[in-house]
Amino acid sequence: MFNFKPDRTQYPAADADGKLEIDLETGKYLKLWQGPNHPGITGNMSVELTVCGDEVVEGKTHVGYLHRGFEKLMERRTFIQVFPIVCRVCVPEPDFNEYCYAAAVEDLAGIEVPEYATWMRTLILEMGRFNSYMMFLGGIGGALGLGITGQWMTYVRDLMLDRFEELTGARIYHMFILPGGVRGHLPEGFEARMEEVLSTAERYLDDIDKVMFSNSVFKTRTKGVGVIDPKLFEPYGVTGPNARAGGVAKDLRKDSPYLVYDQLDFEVATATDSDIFARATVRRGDVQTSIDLIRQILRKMPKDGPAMARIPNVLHWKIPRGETYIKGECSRGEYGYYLVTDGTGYPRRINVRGPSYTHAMALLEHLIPGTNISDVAALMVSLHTYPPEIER
Amino acid sequence: MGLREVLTPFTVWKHVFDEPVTIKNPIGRPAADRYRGFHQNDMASCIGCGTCEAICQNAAIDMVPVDGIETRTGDSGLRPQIDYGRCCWCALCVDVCMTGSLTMSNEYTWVDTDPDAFRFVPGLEEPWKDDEEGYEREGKRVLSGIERIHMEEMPPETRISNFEEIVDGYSRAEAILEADRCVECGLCVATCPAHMSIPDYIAAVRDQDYDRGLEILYETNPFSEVCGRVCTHKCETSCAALHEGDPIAIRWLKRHIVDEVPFDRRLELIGKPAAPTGRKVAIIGAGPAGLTAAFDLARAGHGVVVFEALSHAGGMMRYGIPEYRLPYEALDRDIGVIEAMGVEIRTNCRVGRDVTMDALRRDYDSVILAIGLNMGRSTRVPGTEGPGVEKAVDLLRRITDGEEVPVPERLVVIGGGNVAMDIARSMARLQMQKYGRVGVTLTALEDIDHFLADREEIVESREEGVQIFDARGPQEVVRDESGAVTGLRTWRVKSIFDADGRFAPAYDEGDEQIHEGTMVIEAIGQMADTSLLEEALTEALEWNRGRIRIDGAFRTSEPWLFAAGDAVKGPDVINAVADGHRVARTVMDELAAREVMQ
Amino acid sequence: MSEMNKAKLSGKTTIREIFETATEFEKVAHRFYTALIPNVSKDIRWLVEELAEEELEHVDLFTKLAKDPAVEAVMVAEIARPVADGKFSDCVQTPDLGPNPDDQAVLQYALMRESAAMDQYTELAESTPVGPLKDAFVFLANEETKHKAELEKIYYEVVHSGGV
Amino acid sequence: MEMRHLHALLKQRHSLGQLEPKGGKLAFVTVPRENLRGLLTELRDVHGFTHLVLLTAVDWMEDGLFQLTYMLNNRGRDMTLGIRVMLDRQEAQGDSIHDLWPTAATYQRELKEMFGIDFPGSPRIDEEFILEGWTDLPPYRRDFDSLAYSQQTYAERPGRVTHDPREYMKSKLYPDGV
Repeated sequence: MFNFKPDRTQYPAADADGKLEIDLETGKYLKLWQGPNHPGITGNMSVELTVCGDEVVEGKTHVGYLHRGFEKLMERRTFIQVFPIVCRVCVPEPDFNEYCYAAAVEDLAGIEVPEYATWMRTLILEMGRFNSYMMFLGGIGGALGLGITGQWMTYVRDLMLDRFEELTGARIYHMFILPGGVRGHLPEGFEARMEEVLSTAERYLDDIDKVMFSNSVFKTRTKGVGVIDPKLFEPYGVTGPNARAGGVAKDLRKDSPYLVYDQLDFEVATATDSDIFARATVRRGDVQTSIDLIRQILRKMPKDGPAMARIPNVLHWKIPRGETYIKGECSRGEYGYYLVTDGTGYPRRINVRGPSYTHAMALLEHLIPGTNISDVAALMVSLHTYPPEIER
Repeated sequence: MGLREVLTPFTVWKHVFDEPVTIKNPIGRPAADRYRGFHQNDMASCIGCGTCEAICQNAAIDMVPVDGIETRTGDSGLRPQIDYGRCCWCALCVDVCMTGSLTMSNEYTWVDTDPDAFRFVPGLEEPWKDDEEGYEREGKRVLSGIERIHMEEMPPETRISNFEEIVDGYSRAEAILEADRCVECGLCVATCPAHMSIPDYIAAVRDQDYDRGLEILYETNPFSEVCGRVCTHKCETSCAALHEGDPIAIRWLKRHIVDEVPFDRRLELIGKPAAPTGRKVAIIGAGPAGLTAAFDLARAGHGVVVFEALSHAGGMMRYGIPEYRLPYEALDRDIGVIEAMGVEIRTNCRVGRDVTMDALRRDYDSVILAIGLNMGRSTRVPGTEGPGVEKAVDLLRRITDGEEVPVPERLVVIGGGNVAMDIARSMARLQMQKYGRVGVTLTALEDIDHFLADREEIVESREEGVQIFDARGPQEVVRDESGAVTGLRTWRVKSIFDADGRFAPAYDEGDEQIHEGTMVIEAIGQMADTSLLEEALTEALEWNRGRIRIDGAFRTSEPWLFAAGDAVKGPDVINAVADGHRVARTVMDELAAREVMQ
Repeated sequence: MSEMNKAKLSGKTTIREIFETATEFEKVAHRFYTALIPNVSKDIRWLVEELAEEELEHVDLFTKLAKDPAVEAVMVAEIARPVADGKFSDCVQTPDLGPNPDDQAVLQYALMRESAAMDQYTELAESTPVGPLKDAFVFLANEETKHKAELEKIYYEVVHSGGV
Repeated sequence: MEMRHLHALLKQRHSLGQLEPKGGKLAFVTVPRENLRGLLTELRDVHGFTHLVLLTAVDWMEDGLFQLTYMLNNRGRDMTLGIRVMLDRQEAQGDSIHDLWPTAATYQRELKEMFGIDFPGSPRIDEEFILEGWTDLPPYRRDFDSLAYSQQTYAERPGRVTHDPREYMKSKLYPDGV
């Protein structure tokens, strides 16, 4: 095997403040832009790399390619009109936005959600998490040249989208979790069709284990690469699988149970090495947890009951002055909505707290120096970031 | 890392002979049953309320006229047109739809080179307009309240022994909840004869701004306290909320606003009349039409004198409507505001007896005739002449005046309108006070579904023990040898209302009944007492099928004389109010025109 | 009921006789309503005017028929005297509605007349041989039926539901 | 309960306002700007609020104030504290806490760009974050009218016209108002 040992003397010196002295005129350095076109599944963001040979000495993240001013748009919409917008903050796992927003409104408006709806919401969130992981598992392989995982996982994701379609009426932006509850009940025979998807998924995941996790190439390129020192978790706001891969068994589903998670049996997947491989295995474990949870929820959830609480007439729904923060464990870590109301029919402020905000900016910039150019994509994917959360 | 990890990945070569999972031709792949595809709209049940437009966060919906769809009561005639360049397929429009007419198909594949093709009115000609599949909301609408907030009423056993007001009125909390249900589509405004700004004053209730609410009421109705209690509330029959639930309690919300504003504050809010113009207008009849006109004219600075034959102002509002529906103090407050505008009401002054039409014509710039329909009709079936047969309007008037009226243990009322209910329920109360029980039978030509009375009147009458026999035609007041009334003989009515809502009663002589009672009260049609006009003026005026002919602006054929209210149009308080405004406007225009001429 | 009318209660009659009674019936009615017009208050004159106009149309119809040779040919034919004839013939006598009748009194009288005429023409139409006269009677029977229903509606609207 | 104890403990020292609990695990409290750093440091180092969940601003334009919200979380005890600092909207300057949480620099950079709130000393505070070449008002301020902006910037596709049902019915059924 090749063992590349970079010549550290070529590295730029740092001044007293730790600022690098990089002079492009010397010809020792090159600026290389990774992105903003979609390199893998990292979404439309770019990293401005400064490289020296194939070693990256500095990386600056650039976002804004997907900025639509969601938070501002929401301030101009009534509480019900915000509902169709929120899901658009995150394509792969939109449901968290729907849940957090709905729960925040319910909290400030004093609405009690019917039991059926809380089970349904949990189901939807786990289905969404499953899909998000399908994109991750496909993407992490893709970032390392393992194209087949992307194809398989896209197929499995599509099967789950079929279930989303029949349950919610849409494949990507489900718009199913409404403030007050959910829009409907399970269709006839849903459980059986879901089971078919889950067992198909398990078969494919088994293949993923063989082709990816047991693959020496994959292991070589991910083990010991992109290590996040667990000491950085707090300063950099690292949550979710990224932290769990470093031995921090924190999962809001356990630590701060919401919806019906306190009525479900599950274990939180963890790993210790805090490298790309560890982060991938944690997610592989999480997929299985989601599959088990979906089965469990379908078994345990009430067969019937109201899907919606009584809510005020949405056309002139005013919510008293107040503020709240609603959070949950999404596939990438802590997802939250900070909602401030001022007594009018419009939100005063909505702030979306997506895990990518910290993972893809400060943390990524911290991790990049010293990596090989060819590992940057895998590193980015391993952090499992979705740029729209950054630039809401 | 060993050999195993090099070889394991190759095990997935087993898939090499698998069938591909891709779909060859995705165009035409049917979407799920719940899929939110292109919209569908059932044109016949859509009422064009525009709630879909109001909720659309993308501003993708316009309300547009559609060929072949007429504007009519409870239907604006508009239909939603959707711009699919903006639609985000959230289906809030479907969820909020008041009638459930708007749904979605599961059609989502459509290719067209013309972008404008993707902006159309669903429900006209798109191929999927009748498809079964596609998103429909589960059950009834949940985005606005379905059920009316319950109105507390005195229970029948309590209310039957007195004339106290039955309806409690909403508390603030209840009113806010009821007002919350309104979607502000405004379909009701066209139905209200006075075109009251209903959504606006309901919004004032929601905002708890009763001053604003009261000002809005007074823009169109100086009898809001009266109408808040006894209006026939036709507005509620065109309310969008009735399609999947109860219509908004528009009438009770109106009452609630007035209830919440103290009388002195009311006077403050209405303010002072304009500077005097020096013009004088005489109004004959202090009913709702006359007094509304008086209010408008006085507010504009004209001198107004209202001539009233009876001892109190109010007309049928006082002498026709019983106290348990409309307490006299409520009426007095409405009239009080009108008098505060400087209107002089001369009661006990009958035109034709105490003052002549000629004198009015001479002494005033204009005269408005608003005499109402105060004479009761008789069926004139055999036996109606003589003692023991009364007319409802006369009895009601005497009860209001505090006169002693004969109260038999059993009596029969003829008629199925509100006056019949009023007299039946009033007599029932008097019977309760005198005998401790109710003995009222009510017969009407109409079948119960075609009663002219309000539904709640029928329900409440029955609750109070009034026995109702519908589709019975009176044939004879039965008397014994001494001539005393013993009952009413009726035949069953076999005909029905025609498509135009007209009715030619025909009888089944084989189905005869005698309804026992020692008094028969006729509560059928009413007519105007136009004798005050005297012969010369009656001859000079033009008439229209029994009523003084007026034009659209309430002018009679005599340039100095105007007419309004039940005597020329009818049939209820709110129509009289609307007439009052209109005739006042005309009179003011005429006065202004004369000003210019001079 | 007059003696002459009583005599007519049974037996056969000629078409000419029927025809003449009917013509007289319409003429009398027309004269009656026309004479009534100035005697009623102006506010209900519309009603009497409408009634007079209707009757005049029927008189015109009979006048036209009398000139029709086909009708002339069947004038001598004998037919069964209608049962309703008595009531009908009574109506040739006009009642005294008093000096200043109101709308309800006029309507009640008109209703009674229409009712008799409807019965009479219906029977006549059944017993008259096929031809222009039968057509006329069928037409009149229909007319009177419609007219009666219309009057009943007006009566309901004016007397029973007006102002309620 | 725990939240109340904590509040009682810190109230005097950091001049905290009233505690506003939202259920048992979330509460909000206002602190004067000069007490912020001391409070955050103590919360982080002594009371286990090691996780900076978010930092954002709320524009109370009518009151002439910006509210900065520092959401801190104690993961072990599942407690979240929303700490509010009210800033004069005219001055619009906060104190950087990037040395307490490096990731705060990102939040502060965004606040500078979107609200125009400055955090002197925060790394790359003046670098463009999301917007490029923006010269207008900071867009997340309440006085920036995003609808007007979009109407000026983008053209509507022509041909749209709508009718208010109430007015339309008036025009059809009672055009002269009666």
